[in-house]
Amino acid sequence: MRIGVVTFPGSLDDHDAARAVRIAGGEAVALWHADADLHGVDAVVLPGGFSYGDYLRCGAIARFAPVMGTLVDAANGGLPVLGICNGFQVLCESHLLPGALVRNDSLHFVCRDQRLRIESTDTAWTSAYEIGQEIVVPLKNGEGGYVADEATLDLLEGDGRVVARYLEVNPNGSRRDIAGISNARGNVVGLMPHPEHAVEPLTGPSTDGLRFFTSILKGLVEA
Amino acid sequence: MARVVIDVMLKPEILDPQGKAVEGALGRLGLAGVASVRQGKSFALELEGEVDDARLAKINELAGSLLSNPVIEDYVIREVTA
Amino acid sequence: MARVVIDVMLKPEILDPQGKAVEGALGRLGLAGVASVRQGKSFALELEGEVDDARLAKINELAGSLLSNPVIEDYVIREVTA
Amino acid sequence: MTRHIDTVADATAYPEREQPYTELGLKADEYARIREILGRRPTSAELAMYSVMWSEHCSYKSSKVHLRQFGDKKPETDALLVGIGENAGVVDIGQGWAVTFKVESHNHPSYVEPYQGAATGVGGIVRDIISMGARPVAVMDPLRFGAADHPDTHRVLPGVVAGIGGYGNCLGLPNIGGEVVFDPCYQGNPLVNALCVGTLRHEDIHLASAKGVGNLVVLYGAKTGGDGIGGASILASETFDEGGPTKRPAVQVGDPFMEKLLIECTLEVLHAGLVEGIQDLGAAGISCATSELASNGEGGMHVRLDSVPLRDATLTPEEILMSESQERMAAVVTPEKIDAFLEICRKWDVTADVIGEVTDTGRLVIEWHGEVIVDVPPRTVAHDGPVYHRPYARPSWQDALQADDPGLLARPVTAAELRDTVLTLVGSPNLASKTWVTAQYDRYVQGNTVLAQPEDAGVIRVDEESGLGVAISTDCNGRFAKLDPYAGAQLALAEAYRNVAATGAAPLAVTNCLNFGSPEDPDVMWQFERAVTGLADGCLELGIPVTGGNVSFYNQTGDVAIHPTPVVGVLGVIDDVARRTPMAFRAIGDVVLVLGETREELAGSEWAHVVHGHLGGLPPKVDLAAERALGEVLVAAARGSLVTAAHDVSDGGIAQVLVEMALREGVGATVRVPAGLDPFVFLVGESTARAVVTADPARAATLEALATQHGVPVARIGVVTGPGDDLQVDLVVGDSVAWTLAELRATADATLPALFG
Ligand SMILES: Nc1ncnc2c1ncn2[C@@H]1O[C@H](COP(=O)(O)OP(=O)(O)O)[C@@H](O)[C@H]1O
Ligand SMILES: [Mg+2]
Repeated sequence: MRIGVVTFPGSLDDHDAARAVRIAGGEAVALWHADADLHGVDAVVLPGGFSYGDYLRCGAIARFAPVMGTLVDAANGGLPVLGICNGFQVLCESHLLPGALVRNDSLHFVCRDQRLRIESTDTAWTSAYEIGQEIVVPLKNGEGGYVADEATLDLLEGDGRVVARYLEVNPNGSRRDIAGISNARGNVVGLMPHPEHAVEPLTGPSTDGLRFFTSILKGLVEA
Repeated sequence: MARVVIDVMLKPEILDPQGKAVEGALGRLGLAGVASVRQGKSFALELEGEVDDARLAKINELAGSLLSNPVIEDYVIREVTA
Repeated sequence: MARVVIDVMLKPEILDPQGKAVEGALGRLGLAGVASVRQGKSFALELEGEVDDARLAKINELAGSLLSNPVIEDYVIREVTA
Repeated sequence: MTRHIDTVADATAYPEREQPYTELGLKADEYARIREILGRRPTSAELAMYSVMWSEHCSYKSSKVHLRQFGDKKPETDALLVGIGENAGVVDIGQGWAVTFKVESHNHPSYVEPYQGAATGVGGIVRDIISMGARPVAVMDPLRFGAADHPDTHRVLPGVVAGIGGYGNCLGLPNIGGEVVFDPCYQGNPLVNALCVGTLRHEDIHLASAKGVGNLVVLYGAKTGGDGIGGASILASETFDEGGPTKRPAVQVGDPFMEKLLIECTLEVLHAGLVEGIQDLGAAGISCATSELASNGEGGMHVRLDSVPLRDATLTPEEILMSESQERMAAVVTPEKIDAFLEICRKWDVTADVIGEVTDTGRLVIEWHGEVIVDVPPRTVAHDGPVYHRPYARPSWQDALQADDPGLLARPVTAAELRDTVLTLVGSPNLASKTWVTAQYDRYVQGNTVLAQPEDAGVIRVDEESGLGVAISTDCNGRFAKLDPYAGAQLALAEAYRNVAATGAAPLAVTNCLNFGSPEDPDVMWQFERAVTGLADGCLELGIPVTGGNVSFYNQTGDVAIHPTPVVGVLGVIDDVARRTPMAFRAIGDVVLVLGETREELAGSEWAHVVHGHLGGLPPKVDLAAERALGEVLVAAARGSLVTAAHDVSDGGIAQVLVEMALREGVGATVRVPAGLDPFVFLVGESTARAVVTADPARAATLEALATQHGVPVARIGVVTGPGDDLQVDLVVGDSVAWTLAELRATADATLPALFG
């Protein structure tokens, strides 16, 4: 299974995402922002980082990269896409996911080991978890507060599209403690915390993040 | 050289933690009676040539897509000077 | 309710990486002839009561210390409305 | 209006024009020497170059004579691939891998504009690392501020922390450690030091030299603006007809996104084999880069300064030469490879321009629109600057300070008082949890962080296959250095060494950042000389060479200097990071042991500082042989899996160590004070060469045998009880103190958030 990992200027966690794909048993394929071709990958990860320095708004400039034009069409056609942190911001800016991510309510960048509850296993990226499973993965963001209007939030809740929720501490002021959401079809998932930093016991607080990557590989094999 | 200034503000219903922080600080530093503070962004563009209707339309389009995120922000073009 | 709007901009000689990033993006998205973009901040204050001279002096003081860092930024009070 | 450019021809034709050398910081004899070197007066562009390159900051004119000791007393070692004198030293860590690391100060800019000052400090040190051909893999930030509750600290600290985080996080460099120290002596002079470490294969080492006549000099990265060139405006005002200095910012603004592109672009051109020599642009900008490259290479260079891309078209040539605009690099490239080089720059959207070529004329010649404005022997600019033998003498107050022993200070007597004293220390700003700071730093990015703050040292995996890794710690106790600068420098070294060993890594090399007051004050110069000598002697005794460093003078307000603060960074190697030793109590039933000897040593301690505001006496005894033996035990124990946790003893003593080991994972312990030791001295004394470790009961005897074999005193002092249990200390039979982990955590966690929000 070939999982593409996009590098934008300023992407930082692209190598980590590729490593997580490999540890899960997949083949990581590097995709370049300026190349509109997805090179036949079976799924795509938009990694964390500060694309274009995040100078305007996180993800605002990356959204217009050539690769995104192709990716938006492919995602609308069902291609599995996982956006982590900056990748989540790019997905919202691209309108593949509703809502937006705003400055943390603390006004500080925050890096912490975050407890989450998996709220939906009906997505391409969470099928290997159990509903209600609690996991600990790193979280690191300056603009990670998830906002959307009440109707959108109700819709997300009602349709089971809240994928993960913060437990114990809401680190950034996200509405309804939302840490991740999916599109209606479940192929596109955006997540503020970083599962790719929790795939090896030596370098992460746990290996709880690995199942995001085994989920997609299992799903692709079964499909 | 033409000049265009665009202001971008968070929509009123979106929480503005930076504005809130400034509000608190202004009060502590002795400015009484501050009811609210909202922090916004502005973009001052220097453009070669004229800003005709077509160009203004393009600027409006980009102000509403690139410079602001309509989900959370509003924009106004505050100034257009030749 | 009075309203005061303060604009804060980086001094012209100071590097503005944010403005530069926007400049590049505007060009790529089809707005030709952009010579430069500077990004600034604005603060819209809602104040109870009147803005008399004493209060305006205080606002000026805080605009030049809290809201901006005079080493790298300039500010202007763009609007004062009763 | 057009401005008259002062050319070499003018300098010859009008030899007696007055020049503002004093305003530029040059002494009359220095100016005279420049005239002698050139055989004429310098042009204003030449004067600009000499003045910045001969400044204290760039020339080390006051420190050079003392820093030589690091070379003269260098221990025998095979590990040093590149030594002092390059942008950063390079150390062999085995398996074909090397690391380069260095610490630098950005103290003064960070006081003026905390966010940008700190941010550009990180940016500068990172460029030193990439210019060696290494990929930066981590940063650290030793910081010192005035009193924690002083209003100005409230201005400076949050900005500095946000700036370090803002820049480092955006670059994708994990922050794996540092220091946060408060002391009123730093009130007007906060210290912002930044360390970066990079990794490379042996064959990828690159040096700053312009080799190969006809090769091209490329400037790439950000455009040049008017940043940090206060001095140049003086020149401009002297030569401008309308008079009045132009206002230029002394503050530089960083663009971490540009720096990230610069890292990727630089590593790509290096790995593609397109570069003959490379140099970062930091202090003194183009003046430094061109003169150093030329001086280290064929000896000559021809530069067309008008080819430098500008952010501000009104800059004068003097200003361009002096500009400290960030995020710029210079490379020497052969004509055959220039297209490939520029192509990679385009890929990364990095501006790149050929500004000159290498010559063998022995002259650095710089043209401005066809006129020669600089024609100098580059060595005289870059390397043969002035050297001062500044007077130094033991301060008149030093004896009185050392005589003021803390022996008479009131100590806690009852168990209840001792309990309170420990809580007071746990919540004091220097010992309290630094999470408020470190949570603003990304410690996970790159996925190779094995240990990070609050562990003793940061540990980074270098090779994913073999598990080869490095550990780094930076330390300095300025109070100790004030009491005795020679011992203080060695104590800083010993502490960093011990921290690295505690994680299981074998110490290998040293960097330093020497923060002092004014070198023109003989008291300060004495402190400096003593500290350098102490550090050089200490490194020789420990067998680890100094690979580079930085000097920051003039950290003083009026006549009052900061405590001498020689920050020392030690780097160690660990063959397999899976064997690293973390600091947390973990397994129920593990034996708690203390390694090393406890003496009554309270001078300069955190207790004397916090409880009595006292500083006097002699610092703890330095025993580098004991440090070395302890280090060997800790490293062997990690390799042999004999310890389950280790934590070095320093500020706050053993009480603080036990608290930190318990709070790390929320696991308690019961400990008793060894017979014959005063409980207070045992708990808060700061004797060196000690560590607390835990061991599986089945392996504790082996560990004890190992320690004894190395001559390291070892004592069993207790047992790990379990998650959520108290931390209990039995003082004497029948009398104990206990703290719940909840109260310890609340006390430790509350302090910084309460101060900084
Ligand atoms: N305290 C010190 N100890 C050892 N070497 C030092 C010290 N201070 C400076 N050096 C060395 O002197 C050289 C020049 O230092 P510096 O000007 O900081 O380098 P750069 O030009 O790369 O910024 C470097 O090799 C540096 O490591
Ligand atoms: Mg350098």
